[in-house]
Amino acid sequence: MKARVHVTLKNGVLDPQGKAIGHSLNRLGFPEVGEVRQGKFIELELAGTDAAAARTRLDEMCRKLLANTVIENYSIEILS
Amino acid sequence: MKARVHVTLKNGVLDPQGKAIGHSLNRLGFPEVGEVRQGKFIELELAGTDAAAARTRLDEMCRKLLANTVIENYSIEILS
Amino acid sequence: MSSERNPPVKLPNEPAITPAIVAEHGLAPDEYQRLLRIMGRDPTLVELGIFSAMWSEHCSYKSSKVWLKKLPTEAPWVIQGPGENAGVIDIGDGEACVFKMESHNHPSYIEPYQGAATGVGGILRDVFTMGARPIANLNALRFGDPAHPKTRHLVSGVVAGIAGYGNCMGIPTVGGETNFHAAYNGNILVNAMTVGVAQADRIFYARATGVGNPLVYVGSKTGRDGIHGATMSSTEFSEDSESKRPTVQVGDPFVEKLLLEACLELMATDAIVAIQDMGAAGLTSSSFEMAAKGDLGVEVELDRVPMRETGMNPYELMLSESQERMLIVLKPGREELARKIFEKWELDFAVIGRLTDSGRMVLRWHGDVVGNIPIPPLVTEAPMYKRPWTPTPLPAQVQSASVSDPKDWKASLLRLMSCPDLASKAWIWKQYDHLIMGNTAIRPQDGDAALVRVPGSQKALALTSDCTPRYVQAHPETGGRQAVAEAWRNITATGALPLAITDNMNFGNPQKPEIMGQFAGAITGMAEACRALDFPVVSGNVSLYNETEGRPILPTPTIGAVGLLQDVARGVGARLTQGGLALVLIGRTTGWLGQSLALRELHGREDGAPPPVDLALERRNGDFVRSRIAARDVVACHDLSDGGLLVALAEMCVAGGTGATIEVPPDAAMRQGWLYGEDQARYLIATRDAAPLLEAAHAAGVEARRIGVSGGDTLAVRGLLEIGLAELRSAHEEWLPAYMNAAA
Amino acid sequence: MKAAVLVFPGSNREGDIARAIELVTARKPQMVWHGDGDFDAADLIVVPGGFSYGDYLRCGAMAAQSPVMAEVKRRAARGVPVLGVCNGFQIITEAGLLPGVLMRNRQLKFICGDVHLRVETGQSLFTNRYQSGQVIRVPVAHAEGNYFADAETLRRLEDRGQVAFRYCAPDGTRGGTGNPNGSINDIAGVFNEGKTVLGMMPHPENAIEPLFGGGDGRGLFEGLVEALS
Ligand SMILES: Nc1ncnc2c1ncn2[C@@H]1O[C@H](COP(=O)(O)OP(=O)(O)O)[C@@H](O)[C@H]1O
Ligand SMILES: [Mg+2]
Repeated sequence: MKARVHVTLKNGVLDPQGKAIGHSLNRLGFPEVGEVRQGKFIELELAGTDAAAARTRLDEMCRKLLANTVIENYSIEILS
Repeated sequence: MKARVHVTLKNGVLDPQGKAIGHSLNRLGFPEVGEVRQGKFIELELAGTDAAAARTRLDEMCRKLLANTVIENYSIEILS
Repeated sequence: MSSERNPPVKLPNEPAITPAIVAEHGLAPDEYQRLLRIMGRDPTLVELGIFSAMWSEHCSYKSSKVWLKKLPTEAPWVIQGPGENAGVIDIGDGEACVFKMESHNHPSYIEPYQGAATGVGGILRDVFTMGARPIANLNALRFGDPAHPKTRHLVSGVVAGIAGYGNCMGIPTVGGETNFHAAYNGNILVNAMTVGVAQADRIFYARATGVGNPLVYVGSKTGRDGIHGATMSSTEFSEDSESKRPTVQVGDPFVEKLLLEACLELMATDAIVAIQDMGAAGLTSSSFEMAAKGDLGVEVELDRVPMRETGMNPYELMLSESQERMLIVLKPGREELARKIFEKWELDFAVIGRLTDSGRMVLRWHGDVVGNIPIPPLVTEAPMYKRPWTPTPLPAQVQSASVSDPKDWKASLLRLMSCPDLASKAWIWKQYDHLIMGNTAIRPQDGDAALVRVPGSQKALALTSDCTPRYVQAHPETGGRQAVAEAWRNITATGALPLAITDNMNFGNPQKPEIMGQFAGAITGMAEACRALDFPVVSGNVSLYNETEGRPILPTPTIGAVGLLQDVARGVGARLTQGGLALVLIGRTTGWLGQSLALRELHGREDGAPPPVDLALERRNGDFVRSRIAARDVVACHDLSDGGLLVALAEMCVAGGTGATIEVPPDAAMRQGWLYGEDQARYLIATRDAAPLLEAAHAAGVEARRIGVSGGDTLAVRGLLEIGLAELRSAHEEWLPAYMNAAA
Repeated sequence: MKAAVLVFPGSNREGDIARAIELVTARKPQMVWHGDGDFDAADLIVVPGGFSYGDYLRCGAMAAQSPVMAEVKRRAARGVPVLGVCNGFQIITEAGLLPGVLMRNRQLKFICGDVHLRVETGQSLFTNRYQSGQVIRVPVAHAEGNYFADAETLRRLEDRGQVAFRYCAPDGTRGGTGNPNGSINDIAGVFNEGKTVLGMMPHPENAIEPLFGGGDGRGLFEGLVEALS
């Protein structure tokens, strides 16, 4: 099974990388770019076939390691 | 308009982060996790309403800044 | 015994060897004929790949070898000269210093971050392979014209890559140099140097011994990275080199840190017979060199190599340049001990073969022999060229009369201090952890060489890298001499005794006689300087074909140098931190403006003969300066190089936050030449009392003269200029950050 | 004082801090491998700097989940003092021993060099050798030292005097170019509520000898010895 986790900064948390990217884009000749936020995503190969069970496990992985829930939100997709 | 760009390492390119994350998950009690790849995504607010034009511009932004096309692939989504 | 009688099996889908495939592998037709003679049959693809890698310029030094032999490599303190992974010198108390410099030019141009990062990773491995713990890194960088559209991106990526790798490894990056010139527009130079310390009687070498001993693979898994990197770095660039991109390797400094610790842990046992990192041409060159050095054969079971991807074949495994891997020959029966150590550090470990007495490299793939090459002829019959060369004539001397004084002296100094070559490189070295390990006594910009304490002792190593490519371009022999002399001087200026150098010869296409002439000239000059200064070459690296569309780089023989100071507390820097000190100029000043930065930056001219290098004078003046530092007569010292006297003084003032006032002597032939000329063998010293220093100089037959005094918060040349330190500092420090932050 | 210094894969300043402790206490600290969930009793637990697990994913995140950190949390709860420096600060923050997070530096670059710090309070195990308001000079070396906490947390930190050090100019003026990474409220180090846990980005262990960057960091170790012996 394949799954994908998206991790994003919570609203209100300053995103220095996103801000810098936005700045750079403006300077590079893309004035149309407004706010930019950067996040990460993680693709995982998982043994097993039970999507619901996998989702529970992934949720645990996110809370334990993949996201810092103090400042980040996460979302889980099962791809196949 | 809102757009989202996903940037991933090309196939075959070593992903040290993904490797370390996979390892950690295994150690933390998630033996079902196989290969892990990490990528980033960037959400952008864009002025304008022409989705096709935006896509062209985003493509340019990716090649110029957002992705390192030597080792990374990118994909563009227009969200709204 | 496997022999010629067992021709290898062909793999499914293996292409026939056509002239096109041979050419793709960079083998000239006569080189291929030589291969056929050695093999006595057509090679398989993997065999062809091995020949191609081993006979590439990068691995075989076929164009440069005849010249490199001219460099002096011996001295009583040299433990290991060129030919091993790194050079080794004795630094007393049973300790040795292990160091080397290596280029990663082409990869860094294609992918600056990863190219530079893996360059650092590679040179670190060269040093810790020998049993040394790295204690310092340096980097010598040459970029194109700042106005060139690619330059900013390259600077940013290269610096981040060096920082990313070195910082994670926990090795301080303590020095380097950074130049800009249009000749590097399509071909930047990234030369990285690592310095390590080992016990002198615990050095590890690559020479394999002991038939039957196991061959062990450790580190990261093998992927399809950089296949044919060695061949790529041995050919010229063309516009379509962008299509060679998949050969880029990605570094994993975290794994390298584990590999370093694991290797040092294993080295502390007595399990190792020989060890060699997998650098250019990966498994091929490492296994080949270990066997060749021991006059042995080797059998490798390629299917046992840890693989990162599925479907990899013998060709890919032999030629992959995946990073963070080592090959070790163990003593018999030590496999489990070694395995435990590598598994503790979470690294791959596999016994992949053994040494044989066949003198052949036999490659097996799931039991079948897929390659079988005799080792000695591949080494002894490797192509070696004495390529035709034409010497570069010495250009005419610049006539002083043809260079008018600047209209505005103050503006001229500000202009020089903020020009790309002289502007502060703090934006770069602040991204490097230069303090970790707690041994950095002289930091970047605070002295001519970095001063790094040898862990656990009072001793310190003085480290620098130097080359003035515009001098080498104008007259290679003088330039080669000057590069060595400046490195020697920079070490001397801290009070340390210069001991040995590593060199990184960056040149254009050696098949052009004028390029080969630059190479020959530079080597000749370097060799003279090394001899005159007792400064042998103990390691080095050659990077040729640094050309784009036929336009070569400036010839750049970078010199990395190491010196020793017995007591770190006796070292001096170049910072002027107090008023009331006498400023004494050591050495002879003629006002040489040819090839000077002043000529280029203030007059737009890049011509003339470079300043001559009188090696006897260098030696006399340097030995004198070192003796006065040892006698505690010197508060601060700076060698004079780019920009001459006034720039050196301005650097001392800015670094130390104290001003100075000097006077142009009435007998100076020409004020501009006196202030900005680049005569060699000179130092500027700050001392509490000039009299004894001048007296000692006189006694030693060294020219010395008091030119001014420190103090205040301006830099003044009586009657010509006065600049506030704050203004001077901004001019010096703002250029690079402003350039890097500007829109592309 | 008996100190334990944790070692994770990728730690690289454990030697620096062990040497600082040894210089001040004349006693080598115990080095504790990350896999060891149990280690000898110690008066002080140090989580050193470096790039544990390569700083991949988030700095300190993987190390925070190691067996040794579970034990550190148990001991910290019993009041055993914990000092986290740089990556160690990131690790103990990820482990929940301190509030807030360390984000990418404002300029997105690794930064190495001396900074000035204002000691916010001389009243703690860690800072008793300094005066409140004293300015000290120590180096930083990090890419993720930009301290952030939400408004509520920040207010609590400030109200309870949990800010240990702030970046400042040489004369003690807060902020401006003295803040090298964009940290909120110029925060360079924070305590837990009981002031038994300190996390800080700067490296006092690299400021213990005048010839090598000055001696302003030495007081922190001397103060600990005094408090814990
Ligand atoms: N790429 C770099 N990495 C680290 N330090 C650098 C780099 N480039 C320049 N520096 C430092 O900046 C200072 C000035 O460099 P340079 O003008 O080449 O010195 P010098 O003329 O004394 O040889 C030196 O301390 C040098 O180590
Ligand atoms: Mg110099």
